[in-house]
Amino acid sequence: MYDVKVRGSLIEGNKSYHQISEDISKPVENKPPKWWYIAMSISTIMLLGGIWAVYITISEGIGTWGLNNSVAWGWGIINFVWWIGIGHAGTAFSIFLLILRQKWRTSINRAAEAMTIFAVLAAGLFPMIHMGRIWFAFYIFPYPNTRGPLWLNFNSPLFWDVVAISTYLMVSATFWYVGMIPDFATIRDRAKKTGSKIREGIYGMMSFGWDGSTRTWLRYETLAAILGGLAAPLVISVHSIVSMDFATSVMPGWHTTIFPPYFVIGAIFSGFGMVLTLMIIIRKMYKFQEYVTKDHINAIGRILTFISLIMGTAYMTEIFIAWYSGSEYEFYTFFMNRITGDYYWAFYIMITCNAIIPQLFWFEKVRTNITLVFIISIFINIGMWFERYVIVVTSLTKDYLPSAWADYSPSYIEIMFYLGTIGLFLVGVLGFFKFIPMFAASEIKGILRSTSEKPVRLEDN
Amino acid sequence: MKKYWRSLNELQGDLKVDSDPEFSITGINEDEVKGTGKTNRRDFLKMLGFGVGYATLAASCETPVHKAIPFLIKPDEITPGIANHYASTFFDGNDYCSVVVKTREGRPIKLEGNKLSGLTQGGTTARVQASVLNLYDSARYENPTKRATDIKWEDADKEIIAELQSIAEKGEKIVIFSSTVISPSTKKLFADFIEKYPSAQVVYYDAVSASAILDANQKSFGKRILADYRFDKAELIVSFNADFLGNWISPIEFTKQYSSKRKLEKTNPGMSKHVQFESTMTLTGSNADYRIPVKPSDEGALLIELYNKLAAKSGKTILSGGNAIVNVDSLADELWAKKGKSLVVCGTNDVNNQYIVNAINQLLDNYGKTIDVNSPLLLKQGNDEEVKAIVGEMNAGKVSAIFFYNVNPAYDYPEMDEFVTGLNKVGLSVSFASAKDETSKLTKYSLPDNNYLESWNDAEPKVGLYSLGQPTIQELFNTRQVQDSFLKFIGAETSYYTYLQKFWETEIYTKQSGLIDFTSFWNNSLHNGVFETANEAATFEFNSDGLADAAKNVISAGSGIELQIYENIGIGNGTYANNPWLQELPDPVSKVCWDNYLAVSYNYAKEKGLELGDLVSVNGKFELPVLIQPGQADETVAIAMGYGRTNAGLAGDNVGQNAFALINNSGNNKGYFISDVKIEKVAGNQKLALTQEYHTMQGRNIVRETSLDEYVKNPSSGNEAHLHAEEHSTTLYPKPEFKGHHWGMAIDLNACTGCSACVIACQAENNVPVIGKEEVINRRIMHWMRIDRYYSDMAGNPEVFNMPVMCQHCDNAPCENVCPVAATPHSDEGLNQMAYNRCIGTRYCMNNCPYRVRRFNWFQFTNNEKYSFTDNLDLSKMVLNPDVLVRTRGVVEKCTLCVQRIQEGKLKAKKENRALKDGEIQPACLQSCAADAIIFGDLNDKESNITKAYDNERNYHLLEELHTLPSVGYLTKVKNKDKDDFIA
Amino acid sequence: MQKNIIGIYKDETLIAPVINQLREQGVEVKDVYTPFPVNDIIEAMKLKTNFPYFAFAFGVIGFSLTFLFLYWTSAISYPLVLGGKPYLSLSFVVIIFVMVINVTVTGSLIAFFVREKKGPGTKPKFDSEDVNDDKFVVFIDKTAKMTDDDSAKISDILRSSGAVDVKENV
Amino acid sequence: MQTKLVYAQRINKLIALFLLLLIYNVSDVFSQKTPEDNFKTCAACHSIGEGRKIGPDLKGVTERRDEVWLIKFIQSSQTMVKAGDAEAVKIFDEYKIPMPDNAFSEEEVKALLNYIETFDPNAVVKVKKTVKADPNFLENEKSNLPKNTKGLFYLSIIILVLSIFDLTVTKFLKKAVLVHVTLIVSALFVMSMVTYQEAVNLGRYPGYEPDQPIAFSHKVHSGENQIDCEYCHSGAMDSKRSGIPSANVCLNCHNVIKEGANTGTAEIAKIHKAVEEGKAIEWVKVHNLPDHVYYNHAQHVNAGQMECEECHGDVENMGRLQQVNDLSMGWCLDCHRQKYIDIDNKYFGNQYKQYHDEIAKGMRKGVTVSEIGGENCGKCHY
Repeated sequence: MYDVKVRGSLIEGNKSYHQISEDISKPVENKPPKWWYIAMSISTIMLLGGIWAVYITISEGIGTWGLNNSVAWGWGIINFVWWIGIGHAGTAFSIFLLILRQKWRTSINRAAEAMTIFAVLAAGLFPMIHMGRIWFAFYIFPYPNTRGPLWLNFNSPLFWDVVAISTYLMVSATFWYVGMIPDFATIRDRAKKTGSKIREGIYGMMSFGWDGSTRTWLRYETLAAILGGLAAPLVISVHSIVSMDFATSVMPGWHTTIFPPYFVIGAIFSGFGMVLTLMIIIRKMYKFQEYVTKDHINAIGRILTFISLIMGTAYMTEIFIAWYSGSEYEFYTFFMNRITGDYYWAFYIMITCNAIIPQLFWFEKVRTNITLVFIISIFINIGMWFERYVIVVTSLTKDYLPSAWADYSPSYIEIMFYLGTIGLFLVGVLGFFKFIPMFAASEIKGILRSTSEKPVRLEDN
Repeated sequence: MKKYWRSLNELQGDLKVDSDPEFSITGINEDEVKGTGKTNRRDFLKMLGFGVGYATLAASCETPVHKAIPFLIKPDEITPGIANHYASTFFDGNDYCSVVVKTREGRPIKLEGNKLSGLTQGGTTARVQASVLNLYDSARYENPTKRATDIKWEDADKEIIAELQSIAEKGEKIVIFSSTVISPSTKKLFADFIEKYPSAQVVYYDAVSASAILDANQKSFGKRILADYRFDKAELIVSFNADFLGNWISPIEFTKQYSSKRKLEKTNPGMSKHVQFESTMTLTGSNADYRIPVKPSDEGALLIELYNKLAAKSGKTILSGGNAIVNVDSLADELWAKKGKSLVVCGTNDVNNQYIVNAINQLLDNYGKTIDVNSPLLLKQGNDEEVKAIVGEMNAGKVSAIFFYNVNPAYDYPEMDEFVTGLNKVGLSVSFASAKDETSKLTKYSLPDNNYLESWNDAEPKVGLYSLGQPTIQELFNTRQVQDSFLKFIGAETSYYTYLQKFWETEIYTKQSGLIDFTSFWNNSLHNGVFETANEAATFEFNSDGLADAAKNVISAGSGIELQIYENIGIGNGTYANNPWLQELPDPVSKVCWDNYLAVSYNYAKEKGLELGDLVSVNGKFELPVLIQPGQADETVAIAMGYGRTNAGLAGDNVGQNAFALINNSGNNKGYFISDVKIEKVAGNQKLALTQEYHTMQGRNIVRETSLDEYVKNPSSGNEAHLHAEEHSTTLYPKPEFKGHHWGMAIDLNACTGCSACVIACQAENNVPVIGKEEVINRRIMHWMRIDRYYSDMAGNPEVFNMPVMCQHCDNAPCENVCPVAATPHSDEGLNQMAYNRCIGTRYCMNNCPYRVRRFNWFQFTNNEKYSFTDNLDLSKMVLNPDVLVRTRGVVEKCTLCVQRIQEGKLKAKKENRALKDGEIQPACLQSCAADAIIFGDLNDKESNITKAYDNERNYHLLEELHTLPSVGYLTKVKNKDKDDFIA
Repeated sequence: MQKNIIGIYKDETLIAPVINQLREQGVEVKDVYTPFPVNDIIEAMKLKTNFPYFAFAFGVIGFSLTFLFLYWTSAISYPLVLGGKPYLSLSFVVIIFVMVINVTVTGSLIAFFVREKKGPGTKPKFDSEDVNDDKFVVFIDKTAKMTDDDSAKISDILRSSGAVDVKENV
Repeated sequence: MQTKLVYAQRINKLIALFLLLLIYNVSDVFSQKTPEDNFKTCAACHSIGEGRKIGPDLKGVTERRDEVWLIKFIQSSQTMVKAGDAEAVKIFDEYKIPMPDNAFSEEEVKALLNYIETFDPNAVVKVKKTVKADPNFLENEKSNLPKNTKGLFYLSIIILVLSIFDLTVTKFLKKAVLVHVTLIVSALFVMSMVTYQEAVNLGRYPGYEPDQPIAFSHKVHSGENQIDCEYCHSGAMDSKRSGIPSANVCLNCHNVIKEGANTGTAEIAKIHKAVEEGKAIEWVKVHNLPDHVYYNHAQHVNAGQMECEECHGDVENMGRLQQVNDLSMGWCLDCHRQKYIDIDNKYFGNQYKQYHDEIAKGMRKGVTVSEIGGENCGKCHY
């Protein structure tokens, strides 16, 4: 049985079931606050900027980016991996905690999964726009054709990416949506009471005619279990596959067996970072302290401490192997072009943000100081971006033949595009704030009895 | 395409004025229908042959209409789709090369070396390879003009002849201001002209002059000749500032000879030893076994020193004035030991130095052995003194008519301002420049000459060695070849073609006895392109009287910073400034393109705090960016000539600065170095277009080298890593096997001089686009074949290693694995294929290629105003090779080992129902190589040269430890160098 | 017109005993509508599902289809030599793995909605009474042979067990 | 110059060849062997009383020359020329074009001469009348255009809309959700199939038969007159392009034949006009491959020993030339996978040992193109 003493209480303010429905449905039913409009317009502008950058890229050519013959992948792929990493948190979060029967997931997984969806969407854009001839992008699908038929190279990690990421998007989307159905039903019923036809119509449509029948609940639970059980290995495989984009190639600094686990952990790390950022915002902006309690933050903090230790170890291992392997190319990449050399700053930003700063979470005080946690979570996001920057850029700029070494710096088009995807992400998230119940009400109700010290209050007053 | 053909149909109208039926372009006439008419491959309308004009409406879903325009009358020798080859001759007043012109549907698209020539033996240079693009140069004059307004040929002729006659009557001076002419018939024509107008005089003017050598030989032998050097006979080559592999006199010939002596066969390994004294790092210097940086002004003293050392040995009188900047004792000993098997050359245009060099060679009695004075070269005939005199007379108003043939003094004469003022005083000035240049802008008349691919011509590059040039295309524009103009001036009715034939009939046909009638002799020499006769030996007496004075007058102890003005590989003396291929050809040593720069030594840069690209002003004349050139002698700087053209055209205008302005013209001979140069750092930094930014091998064994005696001891010395890799090569998968052919290539790093002819040849063959300075700076150069150049260290006087790198066609290609759409699979013949139309441009393959040989079309380089160098204008598009696809934006491309040539060769064999011969298929790079450094063939053929090369202990593969199993091998570089440098 | 008896509760913990109690009376509870899954109720109702077997079947299908497709395309239909690898290379494992998950998930989803006859816009079989908010509803068929006092008895049991409200004949 | 001579000789050869062809295509009349029929052969070059054509006017030839000489000459003019018969050489020099040998017996020649002697011009006119013009001689009976499936597409759209509408609103079909679903699904299926087909056919034009500047009929030339493809498309054997005949090739025959059965003089005149004006004839290209495909006729026709028909279809019976196959990559590869190469070509002698052995052992019938790399990209794309 759940022990409140250890984890602390997950829902405060001695809620009643009805109260929970009330709280969670409110943002959907009321007009959004002023800050929401401001945020929305800002992120829309960013999004438009991104669209413009994409237009330029497609009409003029990839040459508008800062790439060259030696560094053929730049920000495009860095951001792709970064976003995918973030995209991992959501599902990883809800799934692993679901499997581990961690009850405190309930008030976070909805938001985390929403984040996943938008992050993966943003991520998916990069490899697409990154193509030289995007108008032939459909070549990448193995469809029957009259060229022989000419199929694909199924050994190519890029094709693995396509399969894995589309599957991942599909699975997490369904997982997310299935989770929302009962809450839609709640909103539908409430709408019926208040008599707002439109909302009733829409959410009625979306709730798939949900009635809390126990039979349905049984199957529903089973389905959730299956999805979870399948999504767990998927999450791991997807980022392993992304890592194989690098690991299966011959470039020094890429061609290592440590990459899959290292990337998966990294992904979860960045993901949790972003979850923190997001949850703290929700908590603050929507006054949800009672659902996202200090103890939630605390729990995430503990996990991050551990993961950041793993990250640190991974970095150390890489560097050690680079020396121990005796491969002069590996050695050069790590010692002359990461630890020292033109890109040392990126390397040290990475180390500091990922391996050192999170160590502050050892202290209870830090873990429970929301502002601090927020700042650190931002640092983690930055650090993880730089990790990808270090991996991609340093290996490509100086690889095997010094004659071909070339430096790399992004063009403003690339930067615009990146900001654009951030805009896309924010628009998505804000939309989520407005139109979708931010917590899995039914699940919270489910754990209410077992996770609060006081007995559940059944009478509303 | 369609537009282009149309434009030529329009052209047809203008060309009707050409009355000569031989060149008639007005379709055909009745008797041609019956087949009795004259056929001529030069008939342009016919050339327009089966050019499938695409009037495609691809955008709409309508069936695009493709027009197929057949010949009106198909000439017998042309089959649409099959290339014709015509032997011809390339000579631009500077370089000579006997070439074979490859034409498709009547368009010359590629030049190849003519193996039959005894002089060039099938070798070419970058400039020769690129010259085909000049034919389609948009800067060419399209009509004769008078004061920049078009004029009819007839009128021009009438006016000019009238003026000439009046001038001749007055007995005023007429000058033919010409570059070196090696065409005997043209010389005859000049003679005829002088006969007609006795007051006429021909002056030979070389922008890059060898006048001093001629003068020196005058002094030493009483003959103003240019001896032919035999680097293939010399075992010890000592060169003072002579870039004989790059630009000096006859680079192709010398490269052939040199590399033949540098190649190693396992039985009795031996190679020549090469010592180079020079101030700036030239291509030749970079290949030397010993390279000693010296100031230009020290050269004289050094020569005297060397002479004295040798004189002492032979008991001759010692000269005064020697001083040992460098200790040359052991060099002298070695030379003495190699008496008659050594060769000392000097590239400095100073008669005293040259005289002493002659004396040294005389002491070593190299004459008749390694120096052939019997059948001298005729490639440089310029006489600096005469030229100076003429310019003087021009200013004095003594010259009333002047004709410029193949020269551009307004740009490259040292005191160009003085020249221009002089020119303005001349009443009748005519320029025959075929393309825009500075001089023709100033002359009264401009009577554009044909491109050499449109003209008849003959040449005698070396006494007794003749070659013919024939037109391979009808004049593109309303131009007329110079000789025809002169024939008009002397009132002759014949065309130069007949004149030429008559000349050969009388002069040259008589020299031979093999063929009984002239027609067959003519056809034969036309077919071969060359004709050689033995010429009787003459006696030469060396006259050493002047030596003492020479020693006295030798320039020594120059002061301050000394500036060397040198010729670079691509642009040369500036004639080709408007050739985008050459502009984008990275300099073999500095790897800079699209610019000239001030090369400074490492120490100088350190003390003056100069960085790469910092702008400095040179003598206050102009500003140039700085390049730190390892191997540059201290207290010296260098600038390449040929840049800073102002009226060259789209590509050539205002690229770099004109270094000719600095040449010292005070002496009898142009001095290509000057002392006391003022160099001030000015504000600003100009990015140089470098194709290689890291210059050392970082201790990786990329280019593997050994020394000769090491090699003799152990053939695989320096190549141990190969053995190691072979032993430790293991794989999960079965080794790929090839049932049919398995193409492979090997490159002998010892033979390769890095002259970069292959780079341009590849560009011409494979329609590689030119992308311009900006994109080169962005490190996006498109060359399929690049030549990596590594210094042993960045400071002081490093050793230099050249390594041509193209796609290695790995059997375990990393690029193939990662392409999601399988756009680059492996062929059954071991080629790494690239299907452009399948590529979606993920660029994963580029990332994963450890050799970085894959190129991406970052922009649309075709039909794009922004890249209007080669593939934008209809005219310049005519040079494209129809067998190779022009790549679109967003696809990756790379070396294909000239798969189109492979397929062609295979098909030829099949058609003739025979097996493929080894060496029958020649990729463009191999064909163009003057050093024969590249070997190509079938690795499954156990007899083939490539297999032999692979069995050679020197053979290794680039980055073989990655187990990519490349199909390109490299043979280790062997330097003929002792452990302890025998020169201080 | 089918008649039913419903008992409305506010405390889910009371329901499981009622179900058992009713079963002793020989009355089977047809269904219980709750705002969130309550395991005790599920156990009490003795509900089972064979959903996992479906999932497994889908998995097997996914595996075989993917493998056959990959093998056919790259070894039979148009074999290409890529990087000196054999036509049937190990790396297919990756794609197969992911595709198995893909097919299984899709399959299970479809199975779920088909089985539940739910889809966009379908009307709930039973709504109102705030079952999606905070009410728990025990739902009992009033079968034909069921007399009025039977139903009355049932209502009593419900009431006595703490139902806030009991409705008949809805 | 040398080339001139070669050229002249070639033209003569061509014309001679053409004449021989004429003989062959009237070979059917040899059965009757009436002098009138035999004279058709001569009529190609000779007229009687209508002046000089390629050969001299034969009016009164029997007076001009003695019979024995004539017989010899008609049977084989060239042998006489070679033999150096003064007369023969003189004629040959005058007319340049050699008169082909005729397989006539002495009797036939005598009869022929007799026919010439007693020749009545109207007879010829009669002959001409017998040939009747066919107004739509250019039309092909069979079209290879892909089926137009647009109608089907619209139909299925209607079905889709209707069934959805009925399902949601009208409920015309009660309790028949399955019917609706099946309708919707099948409609969607059809639509997607049609779309796919249309997409596939983008840029492919099977059945393409454009109008040409000259109403040229392959049926007439290669069908009825049995002219060999490579006589006009001479490039096919040794070039990547089979080539469209240049005007002079047309003229080899149409110098003589100035009038066609179907179009009269109108069309043939165009050739002469083009030649006189020196303007090339702009034919419309029928078989177009994309730029990125390298196709070589010699490889297929010469080395691969393929027949033209295998790709170009039954040209002999086409009026206006028509593209038969879709020329898609798949179409190429199908052939590459089935067709056996000419393994006996000495070129393969020192390679593919394994295949040679297997054939020797009888383990395989032949080697397909794809087995020697016929599926490699680099074979057609570079």
